[in-house]
Amino acid sequence: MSEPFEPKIVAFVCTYCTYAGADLAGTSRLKYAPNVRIVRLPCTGRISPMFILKALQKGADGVLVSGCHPGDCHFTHGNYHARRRWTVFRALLEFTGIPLERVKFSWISAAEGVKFAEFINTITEDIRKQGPFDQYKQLIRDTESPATL
Amino acid sequence: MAKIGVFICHCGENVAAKIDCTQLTAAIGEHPGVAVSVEYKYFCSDPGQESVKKAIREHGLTGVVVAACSPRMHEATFRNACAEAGLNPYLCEIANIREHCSWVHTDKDMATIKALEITRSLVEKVKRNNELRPIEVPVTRRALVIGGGIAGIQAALDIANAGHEVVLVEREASLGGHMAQLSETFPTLDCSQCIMTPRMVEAARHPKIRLLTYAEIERVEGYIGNFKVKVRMKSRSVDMKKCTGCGDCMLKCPVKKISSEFDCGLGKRAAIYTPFAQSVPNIPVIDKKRCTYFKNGKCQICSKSCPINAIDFTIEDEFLDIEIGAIVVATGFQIQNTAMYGEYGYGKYADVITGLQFERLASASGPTSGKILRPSDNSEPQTVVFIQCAGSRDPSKGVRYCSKICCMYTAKHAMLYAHKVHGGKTHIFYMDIRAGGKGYDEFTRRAIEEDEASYVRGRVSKVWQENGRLMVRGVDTLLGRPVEVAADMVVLATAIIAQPDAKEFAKTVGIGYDEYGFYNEAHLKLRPVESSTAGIYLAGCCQSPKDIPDSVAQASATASKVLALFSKEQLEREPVVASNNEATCAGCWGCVLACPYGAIEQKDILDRSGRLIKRVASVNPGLCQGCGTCVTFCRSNSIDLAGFTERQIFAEVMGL
Amino acid sequence: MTRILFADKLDNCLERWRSAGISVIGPVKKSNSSGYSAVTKAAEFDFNLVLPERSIKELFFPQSEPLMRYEIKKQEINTSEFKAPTSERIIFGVRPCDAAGLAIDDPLFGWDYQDEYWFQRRRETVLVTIACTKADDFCMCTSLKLTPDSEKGSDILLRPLENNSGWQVEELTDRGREAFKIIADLLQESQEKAAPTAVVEEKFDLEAALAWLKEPENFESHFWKEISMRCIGCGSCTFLCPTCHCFDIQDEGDTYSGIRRKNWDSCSFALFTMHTSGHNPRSTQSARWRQRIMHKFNYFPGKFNLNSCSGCGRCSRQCPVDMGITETLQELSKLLR
Amino acid sequence: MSIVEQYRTKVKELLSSGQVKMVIGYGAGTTPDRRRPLFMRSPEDADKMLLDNACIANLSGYLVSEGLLSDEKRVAIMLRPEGVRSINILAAESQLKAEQIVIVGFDTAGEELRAIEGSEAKDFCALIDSLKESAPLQAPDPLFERIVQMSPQERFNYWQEEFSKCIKCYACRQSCPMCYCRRCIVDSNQPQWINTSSHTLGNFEWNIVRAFHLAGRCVACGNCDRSCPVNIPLRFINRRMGMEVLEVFDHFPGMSESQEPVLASFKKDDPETFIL
Amino acid sequence: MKENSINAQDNIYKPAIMKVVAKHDEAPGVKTLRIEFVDPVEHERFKTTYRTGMFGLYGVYGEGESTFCVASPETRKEYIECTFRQSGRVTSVLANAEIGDLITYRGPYGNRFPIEEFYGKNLLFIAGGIALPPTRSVIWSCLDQREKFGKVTIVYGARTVADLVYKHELDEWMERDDVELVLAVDPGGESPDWKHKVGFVPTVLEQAAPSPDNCIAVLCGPPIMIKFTLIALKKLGFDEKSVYTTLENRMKCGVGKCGRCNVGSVYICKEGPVFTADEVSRMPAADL
Repeated sequence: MSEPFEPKIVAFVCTYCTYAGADLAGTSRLKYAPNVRIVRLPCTGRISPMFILKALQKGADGVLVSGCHPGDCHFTHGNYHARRRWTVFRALLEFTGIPLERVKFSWISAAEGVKFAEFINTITEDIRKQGPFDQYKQLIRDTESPATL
Repeated sequence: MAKIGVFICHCGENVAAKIDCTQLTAAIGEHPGVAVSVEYKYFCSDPGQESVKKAIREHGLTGVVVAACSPRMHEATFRNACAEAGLNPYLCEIANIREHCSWVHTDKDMATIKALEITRSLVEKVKRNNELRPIEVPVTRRALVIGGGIAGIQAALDIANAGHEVVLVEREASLGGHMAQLSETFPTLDCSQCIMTPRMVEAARHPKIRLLTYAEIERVEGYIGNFKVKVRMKSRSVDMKKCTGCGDCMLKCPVKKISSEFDCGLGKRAAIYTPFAQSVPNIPVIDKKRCTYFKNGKCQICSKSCPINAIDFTIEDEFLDIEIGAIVVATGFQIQNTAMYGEYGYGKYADVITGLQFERLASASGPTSGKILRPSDNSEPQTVVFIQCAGSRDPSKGVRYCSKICCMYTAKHAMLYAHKVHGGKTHIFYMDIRAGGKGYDEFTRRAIEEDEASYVRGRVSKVWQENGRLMVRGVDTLLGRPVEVAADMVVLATAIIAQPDAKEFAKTVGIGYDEYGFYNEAHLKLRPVESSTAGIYLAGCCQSPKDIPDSVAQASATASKVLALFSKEQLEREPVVASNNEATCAGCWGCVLACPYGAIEQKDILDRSGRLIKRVASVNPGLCQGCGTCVTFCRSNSIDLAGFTERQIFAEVMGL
Repeated sequence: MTRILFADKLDNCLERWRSAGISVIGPVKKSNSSGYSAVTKAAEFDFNLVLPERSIKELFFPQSEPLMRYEIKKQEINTSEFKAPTSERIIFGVRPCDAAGLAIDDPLFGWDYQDEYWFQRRRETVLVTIACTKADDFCMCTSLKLTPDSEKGSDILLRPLENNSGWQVEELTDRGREAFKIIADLLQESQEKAAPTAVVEEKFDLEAALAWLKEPENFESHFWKEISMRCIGCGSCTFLCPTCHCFDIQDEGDTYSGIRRKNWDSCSFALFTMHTSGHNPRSTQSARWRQRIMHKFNYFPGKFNLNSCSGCGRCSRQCPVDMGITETLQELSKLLR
Repeated sequence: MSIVEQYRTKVKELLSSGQVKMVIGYGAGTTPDRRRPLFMRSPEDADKMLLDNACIANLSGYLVSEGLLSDEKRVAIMLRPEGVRSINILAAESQLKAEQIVIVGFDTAGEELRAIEGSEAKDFCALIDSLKESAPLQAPDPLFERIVQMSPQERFNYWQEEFSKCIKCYACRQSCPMCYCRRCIVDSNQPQWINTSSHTLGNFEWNIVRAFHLAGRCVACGNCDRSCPVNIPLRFINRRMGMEVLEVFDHFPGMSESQEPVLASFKKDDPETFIL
Repeated sequence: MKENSINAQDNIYKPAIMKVVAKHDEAPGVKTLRIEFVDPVEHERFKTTYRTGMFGLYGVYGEGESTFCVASPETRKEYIECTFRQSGRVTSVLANAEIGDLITYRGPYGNRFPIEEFYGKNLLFIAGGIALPPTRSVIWSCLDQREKFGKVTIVYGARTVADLVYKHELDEWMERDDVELVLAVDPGGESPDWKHKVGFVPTVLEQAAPSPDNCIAVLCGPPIMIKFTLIALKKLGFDEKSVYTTLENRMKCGVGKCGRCNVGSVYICKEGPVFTADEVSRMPAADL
């Protein structure tokens, strides 16, 4: 019972900055929480809100979206588009009661291995504090239960 | 519905120490669709790759997942191996269980579970990977070199000498860059101008090189092999075709007391001028901000004095559109303004100068014709203090990095001074002497031993004026005591910084830059002269501080990259590009607006009688760079990105 | 003298049935929407509704029914089936048109192949219908040759008393009798009069409409385009209809485990009949609306001798653009004259 | 002459002169309080036309029905100001040409029916500008305010309850003028991003994605909300999206046909306080 | 959930699990799978019910089910063969099936070709492109009891040579003395070594001019081909009642409940998929 809750976190990252930043965290042998699973995409511009919803459906307690700092996008402005999209999507999540603590956004460059490691630790702790996303998981469980009427 | 091979690499102990590879191999082997699952010490080794190939052939694999290091390391390796075994290379994915797992986690159980989930999700992805074939695009075999310093000139000459057209663009009125300003060069002490000017002339006269000076890059569009570049030819107000470079105008110009940029403010020039005497081309420009005519509408003395009427005040900026196949960026550097060190008194005391100003003083063609004279009173300084790292390696006020060349040029300055002012004394405050390079350490030893440069290890805390002399207070950390020197001149080894407009320019060209504004190479070790944008290469100090030999070497390296690109008429490009489902496209054009590359065009769908049925989006695979921004924008899910399709990502997430 | 169930005894009835292991469902309005939902206290019933917005269909044919769970292993597929609940239940306060709607769909779900998800629920359910004393502008049972106190499909028919204090009880089937045996002592003999049933005006000439629909040449009549011009192609009429039974079968889950479900589908949707080739036999909204009308009033009667409509009027009542069966049949029954 | 009379005359003239091939307006519905879309093709049809406070549906979605505008002939339509904004968005997204649409404008704001001058979308720019100015001043809806005040958990519960009612009839989508896609994302099954089942999870996904696709495009005409057979307060989600794009990006959808879609454009200094 | 489960035969939506035992590439995007029942009880049920012309729902859990005919004849019931074009979600996955993979099958459903009524008659099979599979089921059902029928003629055409399916069987039929096979490709679809006819099926059929006397025609193909071939058959003197064809429509249940496969009042899944041309002519054309 007293096992600490291990949140499941899915990260959608661009390959040029944050993925490389995570690589740097690795080559620097920084240590961070093992709760995050990275999905590599070419650019933050490719990261659709659908991914976030599906990660939640797959049982994620938290989702992280990360890419290049403004101006650094390998594709020049994929991250600017993404930023607008996220602004709106966040408002939507908030309004429908999906806690924003569970869906985080960040800019992490290829040079920011330390930031990546620290960020994963912080977000993992934050979500650990939040606990499992029971409300959403209940919806998922409901789909798996037999008809009651 | 698939036969996937999973290859789990121990990477020696790098993976195996933190991940139970045997357990992982067994667990993933139980996953539906996994036909073979094996572990091995080093899959990237030859025998490792051979075993992957063998498995592909033996089991008729339809996909491969290598669980190993980052795909940024060995994706290409394993994709090649797959191709050699007859499997389309894009049916291979890399699960990063080293950088993203074994190296960063301490709990073996948790790491093993994570590795399994990472691998499983990529197995699910690879099941949905499609065979992709490289896209062939035509290559315009004409290079653009941006920057007419030594790096740019070298790159241009190398490419031109191989027989390809080069457009060399320099924003100043003359080629030369910083190297033209230098007096002698280390470690040989040969005259900079003597080796530089012939190269400038060679570049200017080369039949394959089109030289555009006093010109700037306005816009870069397109993609590797097919760039469209707009160049702004700033108006010189001098007809380049007519001007013979006689220089009468410069002599006649009444505005003569303009501080010369080339001489770092130590000399003067006119409002119509060439940057320096050996300018290439030797054609003056009118400094419109200073010219009396442009300011007040009166004067025109230069025009009247010109024997061939080459001066034309009505010339406007012109724009050239040039088709380019490859771009070499060699935009160089600036030196940091050291005024932020109030304690050094730069800008306050005339005799506190920068290293580059010292170069001008020491240069035979400089304002003092090579005599070392104090700017304040034109007297010969008897004691000179050199302060190294005046900006470099100083996170608090300057820059964090080492500017790399200052140790060497300071030693050179001490030597030049010793050679010119016999009996003069030099004191050099330094942090470390970094003299790595062929003949470099010998050079600094010579400065100390033969030319009696006095090296003091320590920083200078203050420079002030006292009785017409500059008092330098520092500390000798080796002796552990404060030092005070009375000097006649203080020379600061200022930091090399990126051009002030480097970031803006990077965005114009479409390349990445680091926090300092130096341009990012695609890979620091393995692709040091390529930018992350295909077809754009980096030479010289725009990438990082470096000395002349390094700049020249890098320039030649970019030339070899360009020549490799130009060696074929067609270029094979990564097929990771978007494509549109025309049947479901609603034609809202959001993707067209969202595409950073203008790669999406409108396409009319006509019926047999030529009547317009509907308009849909159509992706030009030659322009598409594969960012996928359009895919996310598309509300009807009509556009998709090969290699990262919606199906693949869906499966990847669902496989986690 | 008739047997009366007084409203104040309803809570006792609920208690009795609950003790007998029977759950009770009835018309309920909550979250701004009405339908048939589980009820534990009599106060939760809303008998004032002319008709709950959502039909009784969802209690027998849920909008999303899990059929089976699958788990794909490397060399085997494990499946386990879901079954309709086996518990007995009483739906109290059914409207006659809803009860009739269920009876209409029975032959369809039993046509050669028995859909146990439907019949299991039908077997376990007692329908206690309350005759209508109110109707609105959309009610059209009489046009379908049914009445506001139709017995079709019901096990018990209740007639509201004039003073609204209870209902006269008419036991129609053995199943109904069984269910009411449990509460027999709570019923009272009384002479209280039943309130008059609602007057529902006959809105169209059904026979004329059916005759028109049977004529093959009318299949391609211009009428269909005209009448369906404002149809926006949503599925609300079909989903609210007590007799519309079309469904889709979908797998949901991740790549190696999930659930196969039977979901409501609608002939209004373009995708409904779309081939993967892109060919769509019913590619226009008018073709889809024609299918809906034809199916209900031509094909279905041809197969089962029943019109697939019980006259509840939900299709018109809830239509965002004020269409519906009433208007269409009204218009086409005029065409013959 | 009443506005109805005035507009009947106008419709007759438009049709009899051949200026338009059709006028889309309102006619009597099944009950006295209902209006239904009316497609007028001959001048006589205008007699069936009604115009009053009950005419609230935004009819602009009919303009993009397949084939209606492909013959380049003009079509007239009766629109309230938000309907004109819809036309602007449809034009901006290349679904129609604004000059092909003749607008018969009216408004019922303030309970009083009034005609609005102008015949093409561009004639309404000043009006729409003023709508943008007054948008933040709209009287708050008590329920909306209550939802905003809720804790995330309460909000989730609120929407869970609301969405659990959803029967996936897609009336919200079909009635929305902005939902013109040939294939809706929910109908795309490779992959099936949105569960088509109408269990609460699938309903949650559908409603979130629907709202997201309308972010910066919704003109708050209320068609979806009114169409919902189970009365889910969809207008609130759309309003929240509208507030966000207005406050953060100063975007008011449907200002003109040259307005850039808010999510397909960007500014380098867009706010990003939430990005860590 | 165990206590909730009901007997397999009770649940009309529960498919049988099948193992892929062979696969074959027929044409670009067209594959044939041979599948076998894993459960002998299911297999027995199939053996007792399957007659040529029936169809089934082939599926993959997680993707769904797709409807197409059983391409193997009623004379060979040890397995099921199906041939399909990779187009939708399910067929895309089925196309990637490997030998040993498990898929699902629900059926056989629908009516059949009344082969007994063909006894003693001449048979004319006409097929176009990917529509050969249903015809092939009848062809083999007849060829496997060849003595019961008169003359057998097969006219098969495809857009291009590559689009011809069952190429190995075409070779076999070509070599048989008791079968007359007429092969054709559309103009422009021929390869340099193409030795057979070039032309559209109706034209080729008219040239072949089979006699309508005591002859049953089985015609399968895309709607446009059917339309013109029927005209050709009429010209040749065939009666619509002796021309059989199969129809297909999108289906979900296969058992007459899901409500989408009807053409007019006719449910393809239960009253079809086999119809005479006469029956088809009485269906509303606009609904096809």
